Amino acid sequence: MIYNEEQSMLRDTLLDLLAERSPPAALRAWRDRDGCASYDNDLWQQLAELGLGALLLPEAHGGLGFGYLGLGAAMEALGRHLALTPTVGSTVLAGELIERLGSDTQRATLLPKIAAGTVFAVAVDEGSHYNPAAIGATLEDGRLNGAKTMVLNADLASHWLVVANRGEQLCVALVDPSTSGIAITTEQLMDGSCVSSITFTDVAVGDADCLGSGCSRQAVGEALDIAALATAAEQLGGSEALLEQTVAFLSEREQFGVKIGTFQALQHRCAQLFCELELAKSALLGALYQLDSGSINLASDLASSASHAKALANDCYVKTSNEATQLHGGMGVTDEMDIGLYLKRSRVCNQLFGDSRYHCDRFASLAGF
Amino acid sequence: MIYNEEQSMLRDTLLDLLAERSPPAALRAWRDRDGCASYDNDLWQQLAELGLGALLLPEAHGGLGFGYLGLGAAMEALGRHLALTPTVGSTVLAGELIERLGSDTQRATLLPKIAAGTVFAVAVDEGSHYNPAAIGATLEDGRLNGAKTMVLNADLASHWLVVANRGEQLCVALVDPSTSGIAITTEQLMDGSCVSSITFTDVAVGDADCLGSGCSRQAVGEALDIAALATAAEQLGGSEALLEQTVAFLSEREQFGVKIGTFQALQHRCAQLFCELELAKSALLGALYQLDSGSINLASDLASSASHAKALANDCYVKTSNEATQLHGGMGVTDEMDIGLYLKRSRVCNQLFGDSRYHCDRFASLAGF
Amino acid sequence: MQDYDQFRAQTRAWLETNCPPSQRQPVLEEEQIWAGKSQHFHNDEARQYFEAMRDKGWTAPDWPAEYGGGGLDASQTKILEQEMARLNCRPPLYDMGIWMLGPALLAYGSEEQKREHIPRIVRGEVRWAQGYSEPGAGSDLASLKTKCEDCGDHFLVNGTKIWTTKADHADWIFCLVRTDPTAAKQAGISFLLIDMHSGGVSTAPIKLISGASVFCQTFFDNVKVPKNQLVGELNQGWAVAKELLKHERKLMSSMSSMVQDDQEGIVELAKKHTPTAPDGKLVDGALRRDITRHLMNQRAQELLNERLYHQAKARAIDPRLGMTIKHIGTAELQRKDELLLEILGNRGLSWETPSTTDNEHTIVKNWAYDKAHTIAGGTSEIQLNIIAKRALGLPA
Amino acid sequence: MQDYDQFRAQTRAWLETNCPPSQRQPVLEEEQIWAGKSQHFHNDEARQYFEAMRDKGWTAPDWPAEYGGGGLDASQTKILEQEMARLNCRPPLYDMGIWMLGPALLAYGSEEQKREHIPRIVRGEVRWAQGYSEPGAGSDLASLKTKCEDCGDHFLVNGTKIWTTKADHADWIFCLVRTDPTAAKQAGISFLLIDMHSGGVSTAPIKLISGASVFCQTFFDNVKVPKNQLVGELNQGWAVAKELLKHERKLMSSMSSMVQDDQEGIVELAKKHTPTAPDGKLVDGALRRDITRHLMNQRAQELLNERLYHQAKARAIDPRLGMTIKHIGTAELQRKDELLLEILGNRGLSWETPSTTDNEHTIVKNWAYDKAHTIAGGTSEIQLNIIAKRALGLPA
Repeated sequence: MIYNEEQSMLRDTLLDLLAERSPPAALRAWRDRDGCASYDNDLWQQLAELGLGALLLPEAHGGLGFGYLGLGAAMEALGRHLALTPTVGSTVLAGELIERLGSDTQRATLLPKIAAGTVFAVAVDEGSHYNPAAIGATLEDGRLNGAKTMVLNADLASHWLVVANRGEQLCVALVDPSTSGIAITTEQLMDGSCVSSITFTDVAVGDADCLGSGCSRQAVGEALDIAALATAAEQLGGSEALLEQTVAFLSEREQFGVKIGTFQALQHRCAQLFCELELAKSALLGALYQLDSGSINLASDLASSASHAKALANDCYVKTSNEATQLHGGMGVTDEMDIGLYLKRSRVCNQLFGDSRYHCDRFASLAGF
Repeated sequence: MIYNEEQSMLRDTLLDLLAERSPPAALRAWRDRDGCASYDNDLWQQLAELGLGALLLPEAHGGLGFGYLGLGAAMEALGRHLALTPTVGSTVLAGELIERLGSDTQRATLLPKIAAGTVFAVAVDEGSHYNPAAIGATLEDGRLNGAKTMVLNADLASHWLVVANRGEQLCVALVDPSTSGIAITTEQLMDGSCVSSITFTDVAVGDADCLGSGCSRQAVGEALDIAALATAAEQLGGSEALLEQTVAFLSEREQFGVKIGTFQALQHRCAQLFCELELAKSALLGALYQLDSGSINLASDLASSASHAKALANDCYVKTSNEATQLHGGMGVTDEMDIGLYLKRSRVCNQLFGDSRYHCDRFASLAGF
Repeated sequence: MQDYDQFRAQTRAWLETNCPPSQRQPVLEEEQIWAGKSQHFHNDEARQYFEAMRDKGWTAPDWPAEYGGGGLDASQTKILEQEMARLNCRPPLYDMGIWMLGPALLAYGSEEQKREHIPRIVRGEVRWAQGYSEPGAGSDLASLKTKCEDCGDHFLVNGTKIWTTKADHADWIFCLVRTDPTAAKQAGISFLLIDMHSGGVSTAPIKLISGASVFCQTFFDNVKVPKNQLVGELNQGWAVAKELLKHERKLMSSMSSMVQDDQEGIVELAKKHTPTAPDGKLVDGALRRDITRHLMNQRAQELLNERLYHQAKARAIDPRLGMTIKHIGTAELQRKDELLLEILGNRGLSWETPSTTDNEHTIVKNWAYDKAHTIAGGTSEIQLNIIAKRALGLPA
Repeated sequence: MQDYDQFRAQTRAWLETNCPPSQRQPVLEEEQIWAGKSQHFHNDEARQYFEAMRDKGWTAPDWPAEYGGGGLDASQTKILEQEMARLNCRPPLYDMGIWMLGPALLAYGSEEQKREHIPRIVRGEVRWAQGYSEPGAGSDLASLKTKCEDCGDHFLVNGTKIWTTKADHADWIFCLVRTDPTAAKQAGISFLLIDMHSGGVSTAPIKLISGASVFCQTFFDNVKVPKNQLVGELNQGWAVAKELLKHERKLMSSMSSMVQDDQEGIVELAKKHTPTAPDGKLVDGALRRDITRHLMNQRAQELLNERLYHQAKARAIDPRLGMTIKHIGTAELQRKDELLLEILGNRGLSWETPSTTDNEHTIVKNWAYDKAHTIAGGTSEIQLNIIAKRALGLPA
């Protein structure tokens, strides 16, 4: 449940690079420029060179084998700096799906691409609330139909993976974005990130273009849970950065002739945030450690652990960002400070891969009550 | 929404009498003595002389017409001093049922008794959670059968009113406690108060022994809602007393060379309690005022207003008693201080006439969602 | 009493004649009639209504007639308000001069100052801004540093003010400035009126997390101010300020109640975006309780206000109650915003994008904007301090 | 390593022989073997087990053999603990002397003091109590006032100590006393051992909101104490105290984890007392979420402890984490107690009445008793102060 030397070094290297190349304020500029794109490709190329595409993959397929704790370390760094990257959408989600479902040929062909930084997008969500159990898209007679929302980095990805029903089974179809019958809209969210809505109308998909054969339901569930854990790591990186910035502000700002950080009510609120942050980190690190040590029952425990970690990370980031805004006083509500960027990012992360209502409900159902 | 002169005077008179005759500490002695009884009859006789039996009744039946705000004023005083009395069970619950349901003869016979301080008991509850919609007791062919719990002051009452199903309708049966077929157990609760469990096995009840004729469902609901409001007033009296005692303690106790009441974190917690207390009081006073002014729709608004006021009063008393215990430090958890008496009383009041889960659920249902 | 009945009848008749239909609807932000050089009217009826009210002095009905005010007594003023409310008449003029400076000038200003400024405020010829907070002086307003030096025939002002609402459209600004840097904090502050068109005054808009805002930062760079623009005695400005602050806090709470949202109710929104059972109940029991809690708190707030009204009527005001209003109201508003955002789910993440509905757009913008409510006009922390010390009497 | 394997084998064999079956079950409170004059054994096996352990010095396995301790090194001690845990062996002796005073005496005591007290502690002949807090000195322990005057050939002690656990059964008490009333707070405190049988010592039990308790108030009325019972230097008692306080806080958290509730789980209780749907889900969605939240927090706490264990193993301890444990654990415990009470409804209101089940009785008593957990051993407020200042570095 602690980072090893390589994982710590990965995080520190990323933090150094991002501090120079993409500090939190870069998100403001990215948001305010014309047009919209889900990530900065130049930055991604640099990050991919550091291995962000290859974190989880086996070495045979160009991976670096940082393990899931390594994924957590990387996402924590990205979260601290509010960096928009295709790590969750491509490295994690597409990578895990191909690794778990792909035929030997598919794995040998596609995984090295992901490892090298080629960007994939995975389309699952369809409604206004995350609910992967309710997939309406269909693949019948070689035709894909349906509408997807909240698709990460679809605007720039060269390969799409689309989750759809094929008869009684769930399948993951590999789709070329340039196929006819596809309409895509990419819009900016409140934090400056972009997601796409895609409709598929009789899009031709060959049988060989599905990942593996048989039902993909469990593998899709596992990949989504791992994406939820990656998002939780980003959220806790953001929360930690916010708490540090808030403590620094309180330690510096004077009113009534004293540092406002001496006021006990504010001290207790910060202390409470720290406790909640460490609890949420413990839930996350526990899940990542279990995944790495292979001691987790993928069919049952992973879902419960992921719901646990994501629910606590959601609440931690939402609460920390609210408190940070308030504790920064007037400055906190200006766009000049970075606090507002974290505030908005926290709400987007909150919805990605399930909000706390979803995860609490699932956690309880899995626990049988 | 404010007490008039008579109502204020009633409260102040009660406070003076109770301060001398039955301060909070008297509850400790009452709890610790041998045997158990739901109230101190000597005290009740004194209170009845002040009119506590006659608060709500019309003057024609010996009532004093203090109105519902007057009831609130009285209950507030009782709550502040943790006085155990049959006011809610007899004056309010039995009084309202007889007033609303009784035939002219029944009203003329029974109401003056209540006004004079004769104690009645009303048996409604049957399960571990308040749920007046689920009555199992039956009155068929002149025989009453069923089991009741949480009956207030049944151990000492000379008259019982029992809510039971008669065919499709609900009725309220007047039962003499000495009738055969009755088994009663009276047990002390955590706060020192007593409630009774009663089983009725083929107890003979004549048709003339029911209040009025026709279905009593709405009237029972109204009487219970008014009892809930009376309990809320007791709860808020208790909360207010606790907050005052806590502020006094914090203003006196020194640690680290200063009054601990100067610590901002404690100040903010007290201020928050004050806000919640005043909100809950507003909900309660709003409901009582509406009842007095006749501007409430009894069939719909009363239930919603009662749920509103009781839920907020529940939460206020529970939270205030927890905070008061904590803020009193080591002394707060000793039986020497009165804080623990309030803490336990708060939990009993919390269940009487519905906890917040019940009332939130009902409030939402009434609001159509 | 006869006179008042007559006054009511006349007022009602006058309003019915002079308040055109378009001015009897809830006012939209862009249709508010502000004072000053950049005054504009969204239609002719608005101009007619404004001019008619202005000419009667009813832009400031209870100010003395000799300075252009309406000259009404307290009862007449109340009657006018009631009659305006009855017809839904819009406020005829928006200005910090009307709301805040006027009462202070009438109380503390010299005869010359009243004659110079009050009539122009009443007539809406000058738009006023307020210069109190500074980047280093927020909750601790008395630590303000904007320097005001006595240069013999004029004052010289240097410094900056923040949160100066609409200062970029203002003609004048009333400011707290430090005139004695050696005195104890509150003792070295004066209250000064400054012409925004003076050399050395500039403004910069403040962008909030919710986007563009009405707030500015205002800079004073060697600004010369005539000495007759000092209100009250030198170094006695804190008294004037405290008077005004009362008006500000009242204003803040009435402003936020003025922004009546004609949004979909939270229950309807939840039914639209989350599953419901056949009986209309929300399936998500936890969400259902969260909404219930919010509605209960909101209703309790309304009843708290009603209680204050009853107390006022009976002349038995509990001064502690008023101290709770701002904190309670702003905290609950933020809880509501968070709930609305949760209910919208993914649709609550958009920011001015084509696929967002107006209602969704409003919810998201309000969510961001309302974060300022627990800060502006006295932070929640200051409110809690006040409650603890003044309402509860905890030691300082 | 060979030696340790051998030690393990021998220890295992010895325990299997000398720890009788009844001493291998979870210990009930009334079966705990306490030290001192009122020592008693609930059965013969308990006595045999205690005496066997005592004679090996394993009541204090890592204390030096010369004072009667077990003389084991750290690895051997660990092995003994592991083997005892493997067999579920009960602790052979309960005493504040074993837990707290012993280590301090070994570190700070004079040779004479060690020879006088340590062997008797090891052998369970003396029961010790702790005298730290006073009615006026709780969170601010250093403000303690119990007066200790130097009367030439003895000290004279006057004052009172509170929360002296089981002092009414103790033979001796270790106390913090004020020896220099003129010095700065911490600088005037000494650490003194007092025979409870001395003239002028008396105790009174403290009744808690949960009922009778193990706590007492202890009074010192002109108690004469020989001067050789001063531990460490005069006026240097605070250093000894700080050392001991560490043990106390560790003890508090291990004590609360020792009270393993074999209660019904909260989920089972909710299913028993509130409605469930055919699929086993709780019908009350709000209750279901509240339970979920509690279970999530509880699980996160377990993982926080596991994380600390991993950090310790890797010798990379983040000292800030440990500061959070007490506050987090006690707050969550209280939330759980409140939830259990709510679930029981009316049945959660009873207090030792015939119709209450044991489980219900335990829930209600725990609810009341656990209110003390956020106070004893450092209040939650003090814990939050510590986190703010030491973990986060906020200014003092």
